[in-house]
Amino acid sequence: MTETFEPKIVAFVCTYCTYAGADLAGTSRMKYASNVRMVRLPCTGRISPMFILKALQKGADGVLVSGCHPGDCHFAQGNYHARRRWTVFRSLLAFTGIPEERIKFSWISAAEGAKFAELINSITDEIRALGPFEQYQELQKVIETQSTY
Amino acid sequence: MAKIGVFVCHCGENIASMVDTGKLVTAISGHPGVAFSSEYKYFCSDPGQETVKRAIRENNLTGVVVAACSPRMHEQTFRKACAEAGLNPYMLELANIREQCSWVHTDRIEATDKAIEITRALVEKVKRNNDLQPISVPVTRRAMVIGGGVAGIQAAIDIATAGREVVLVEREPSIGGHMSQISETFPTLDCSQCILTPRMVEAVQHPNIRVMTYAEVEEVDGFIGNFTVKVRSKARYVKMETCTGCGDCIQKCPVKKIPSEFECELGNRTAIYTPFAQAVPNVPVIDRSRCTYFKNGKCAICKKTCQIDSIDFEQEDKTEYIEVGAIVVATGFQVQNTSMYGEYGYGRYKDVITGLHFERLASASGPTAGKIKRPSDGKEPETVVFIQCAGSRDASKGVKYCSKICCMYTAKHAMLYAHKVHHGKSQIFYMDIRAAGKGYDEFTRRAIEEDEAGYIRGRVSKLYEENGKLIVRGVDTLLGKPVEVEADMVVLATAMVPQPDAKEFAQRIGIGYDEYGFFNEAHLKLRPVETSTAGIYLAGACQSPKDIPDSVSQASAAAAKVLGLFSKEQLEREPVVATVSDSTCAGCWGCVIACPYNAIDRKEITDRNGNLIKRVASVNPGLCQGCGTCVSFCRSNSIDLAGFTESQIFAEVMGL
Amino acid sequence: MGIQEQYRTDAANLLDSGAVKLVIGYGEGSTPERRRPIFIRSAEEVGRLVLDANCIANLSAYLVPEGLLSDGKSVAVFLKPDGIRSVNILAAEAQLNPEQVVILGFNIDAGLANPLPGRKANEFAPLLASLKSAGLSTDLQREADRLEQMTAVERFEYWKEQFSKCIKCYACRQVCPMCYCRRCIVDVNQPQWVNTSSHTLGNFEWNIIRAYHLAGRCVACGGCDRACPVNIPLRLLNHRMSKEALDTFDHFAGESADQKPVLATFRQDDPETFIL
Amino acid sequence: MTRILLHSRVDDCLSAWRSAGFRVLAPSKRNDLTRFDEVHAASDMALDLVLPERTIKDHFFPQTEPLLNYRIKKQAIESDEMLPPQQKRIFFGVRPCDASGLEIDDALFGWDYKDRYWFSRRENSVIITIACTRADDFCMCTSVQLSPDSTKGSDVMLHPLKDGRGWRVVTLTDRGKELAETIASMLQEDASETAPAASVPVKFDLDKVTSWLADPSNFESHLWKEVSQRCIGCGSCTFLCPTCHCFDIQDEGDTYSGIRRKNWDSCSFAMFTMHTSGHNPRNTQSTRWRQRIMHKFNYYQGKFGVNSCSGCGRCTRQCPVDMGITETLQEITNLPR
Repeated sequence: MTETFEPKIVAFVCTYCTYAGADLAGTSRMKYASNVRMVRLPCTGRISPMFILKALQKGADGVLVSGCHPGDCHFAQGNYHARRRWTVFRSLLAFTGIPEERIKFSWISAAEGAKFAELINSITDEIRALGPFEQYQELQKVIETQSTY
Repeated sequence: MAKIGVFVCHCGENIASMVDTGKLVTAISGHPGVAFSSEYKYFCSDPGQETVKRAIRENNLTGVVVAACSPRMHEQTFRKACAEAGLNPYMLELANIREQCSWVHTDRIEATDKAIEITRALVEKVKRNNDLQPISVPVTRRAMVIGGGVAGIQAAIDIATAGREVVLVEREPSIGGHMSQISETFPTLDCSQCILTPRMVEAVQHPNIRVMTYAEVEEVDGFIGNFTVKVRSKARYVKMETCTGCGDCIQKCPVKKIPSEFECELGNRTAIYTPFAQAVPNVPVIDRSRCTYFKNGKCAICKKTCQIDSIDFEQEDKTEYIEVGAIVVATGFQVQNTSMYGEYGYGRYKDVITGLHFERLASASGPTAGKIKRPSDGKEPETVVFIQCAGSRDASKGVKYCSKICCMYTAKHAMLYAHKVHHGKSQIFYMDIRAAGKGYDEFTRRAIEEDEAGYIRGRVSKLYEENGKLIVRGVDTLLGKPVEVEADMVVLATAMVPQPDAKEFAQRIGIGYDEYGFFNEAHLKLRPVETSTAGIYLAGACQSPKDIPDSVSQASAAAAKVLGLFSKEQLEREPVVATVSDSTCAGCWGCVIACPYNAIDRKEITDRNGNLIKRVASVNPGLCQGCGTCVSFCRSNSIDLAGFTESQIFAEVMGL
Repeated sequence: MGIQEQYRTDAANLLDSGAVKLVIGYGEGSTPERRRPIFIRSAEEVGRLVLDANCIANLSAYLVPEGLLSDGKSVAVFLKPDGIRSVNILAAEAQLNPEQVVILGFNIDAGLANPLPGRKANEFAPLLASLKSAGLSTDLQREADRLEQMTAVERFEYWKEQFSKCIKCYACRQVCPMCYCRRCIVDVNQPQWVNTSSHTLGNFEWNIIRAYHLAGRCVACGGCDRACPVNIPLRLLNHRMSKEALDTFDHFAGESADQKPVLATFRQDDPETFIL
Repeated sequence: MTRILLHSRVDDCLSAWRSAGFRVLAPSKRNDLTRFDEVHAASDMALDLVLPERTIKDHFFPQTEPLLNYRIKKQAIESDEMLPPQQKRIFFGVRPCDASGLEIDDALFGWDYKDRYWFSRRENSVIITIACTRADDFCMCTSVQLSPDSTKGSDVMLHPLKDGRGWRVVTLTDRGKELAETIASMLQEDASETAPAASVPVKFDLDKVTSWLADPSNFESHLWKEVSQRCIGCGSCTFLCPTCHCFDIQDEGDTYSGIRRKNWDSCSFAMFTMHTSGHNPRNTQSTRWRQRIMHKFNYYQGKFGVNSCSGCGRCTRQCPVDMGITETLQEITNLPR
């Protein structure tokens, strides 16, 4: 195996801040790793924990959830609600052995194109270093095969 | 069966140089459900859009994915194109392969792979898009302005002058608010009454404005364009319709020693009274708690005095329900009670007063007819000490925020004092001088340079009385030395705080408030006059401490918002709103609590005979802003958000 | 008079006076140690009521089936403090009117059932406040600590083994007073968020999402844990969630009947240590 | 001629069977759960259990089983069947009730169509049963006309010796005989006395029960509500039952491919009979509990001539609210006639 492992990362972002920040990174022609697939949502308040589990089922090695900074939410409070949910869900995932390093959360505003680009690069590097999330992906593989007896 | 059209845009070279668009088209054309795919240099151009439209018509497409730039760029363009081709505009998704792909990646193979994945996922999403129709809400084109201070008056006049009806509700017997208590205004020193009174009269005489004084808003029901407001008009015991405001009753009223609220208790009023001489409407009210007739059934001198029989002791509070389409909240502020500062001696020493007291002393129509006389003995003070930030910017005892107006009014007070007491000496203890505003810094400079206000940078640590003098002890931090000033009067620049019932009021009408009770705007920077409840706007110091120019500007801004809303009979809204599944909702009301817009109500489900079966949540599409916070709260997945449904997101993720 | 006799008398009085239409309590079970939920509708039957240290089930789940309380009449129920907390949450979440619930409260201490004074949920406020300040179970915390000390990989393996046992019988859900949804998330099939098959992946999703849905709502009655026929230590997941709610948001589930759901509210200064 | 197998020779048997290509499963305890699992040594086994918590049904009719996999293509959907592996297996230390359960379900899985998944596993499996010398409060095989040493469903029967050294081996079927031959050298002739079978009291009168259930007028009896009042509607009794066999078929997958699976389902679940319209013919727990009893002791009997209960008692033993078949059938038995 000489080929380096390229992680698959799914990002769930709000359209008003992080998605716009990503657009800004684009219009500013910043360069970043191509590993992230974005799912655009109106607000972080819309991001349900099930999204994260489904991304993992689809073989994501990492997940990013990102939205507006506290106080900046287009919908006034959506990100405050989201923050509580993340706090709780994140601790639950960690407790069940889904490494915290693979599930990332960030605030990226529409003006933070540079932060977006840097974050994508650093997360990609970090998850690349962690390697594939084989433990979870194994669960999916198991269901694709017939039982052994 | 879905028939999706995929249109891959080159955006000149912007996309095509980094994404192999041919490969993308080939890959996507093999995807289940894709009935048509093509690539073109600029799909956003007229011929490009024509291609899309033709493809929709010729292939009977049920959905469209344009793989091009950000939806924030051209979503509207292509929605319009879809609509023109007879496809519901919400059956469109934009795959962002420019801003989030071709522009940010450097490896053509990687970028192409990513573009294919992005596009596929959105094909999966668009397959589950639904036809959506814009929501149209009828608008009652009448506004209510709550609070008849300068902000409320301004908003009411602006709306009314533009031709819309306004109901202006004020809980005091007269409109005018705090501005009517003020003597002169900074930075021009024009007389407050002189500039305000004409506006008060204009408001009350405006054919489109109905002024309801001595009235309280009790309940707000409904939603943008369709509010029903319950207003209780308190009994005045004086007939509004007939009273001419002659004032005979006031003259004759034997109960004369009631400390006047308007005069900050520096003067007295009678039991039947108007708060001040220029009150609008100029119709007195009877203070039931002080009136002898109401106490023991005797007296009734006012009734006997009144030549047109306008006194009516039988009057009762009247409640009415008023339909309005928009509400401007302009309920103003109060000054903080400063007695918690033991070191300032407020409440202990009569001659320690607040800035508002000083306004009354300086006011030509005030209890001293504009002469500066100290409350204890009516003597003209030779030395006055002003203490700034007496409550503001003090997290431990007062409030954390800056009250914004105190630097200016203290400078004004020093000036007025210098103008009225020529030999007087003023000393101002301050932390910083915040004089940002048109003509403001010049104004404070004038106070220092022309009117010889002595500014001492430092805090006051102690204040006590000695030999008839108030000894003010503090520190001059610029000199690094303690200072002691013998004063005849001390004026505290008290903090502006929300009305004492602000939080309860906010809950009653359904808007947000901060830790202090100032009402929350929808967005501090971009939506500063809107609340998070659509159709309710803010003006003046109920939102945060403000001076008169700011209050008036915000009032006009709020009026503009209201007029914008009233510009059409129907309000058209994006159909990205939540809906509840009645059959599965368990009625836990978590969504009701979580909704930032109070857009979710409790709805009763009854059988044919009207018997209650259950209660479920129900989203008011007029209020819902489409954030989806409720959707991800709902444990039973009983709420969904149009445009971003659970099925759509699921398909998008599973299509990655 | 022992607590059992006393509560039998109380139950009889409540039924006789018409104060309640039903008493939900414990009866003899199929072995000497087992107690089973019983439903007493007349004073003559109160002799079947048993109350001793074996009465550990949280009976509050029997209050929520549709129709039971819709006639406005009251129901008496034997509850330990955990059950009283459940009633508070059910009231806070509008599933019942606490005025209709007459509580025959007791706790179990040193192998004995002792009466708790009070009849309506709000009368137990001081007790619940003291439970909050006493904190969560240290026994559970010790068990949880054992897991916390593992590496993520080990912890994942641990739960993978545990969840692989799950047969999706949903006893955990059915026995839980908080699982009153008309339709559980796992029964949503458009879209099928949770894999319903009882393979380890589906089991993982189910057990995680159930624990999440109980965040700030679980009262640690242990019902799910005991009900689980394949002995998955569900208590640990729930404990972890309770700990998060209490430590981070000062939320002690069921403290009062007007408590707001921890996940439907927020504070602007909620801590955030992990957001980049 | 009687042959015995000594405990000390079990390990030898295991290696002999393994080298003959068998996989051996026996009751064992792993991760706080007792169930049939692959064993490699006698020490892996937990043969002193009255019953493992889970039944051997799991290994013939798994809780979830792939039937086919599919790939969604542009024009068509491709699919491949997924058949169970042809793995030869020995179930060692089965209890007579669990073994009987298999034979009870053979009727269901083979009456009109021979379920390949069930029968290929059945045909590849040898059931070595150990007669029960102990029972607990929940055992009720004798109530359903079986016994602690019933041979139904077994290929080989082991009767524990009184002295506890091992078992007397009785082969019952050709498959059993063949298997015994593979370990002939490990068996020895011995006339040791076997321990008496467990005494399991009869708890209800099956004849009374079946005739009461067969009477259509009892379908709406108030008894159903009374006995099911505390039922919480979980599926644990059905999922732990050695004979319950209801299943659901589900497609699981993403946009591109997926698997069609057969998953256990339970008549206890409210959703079991939910129609798309929202109508639910069994909309209360009492109707669901009635269905379960009726199915086991009336309909199954009517269709296949046998009751769908082997008396293991797990339904009560593991019920979260201490309910179960025994109590209901006792109530029916005690009804005045």
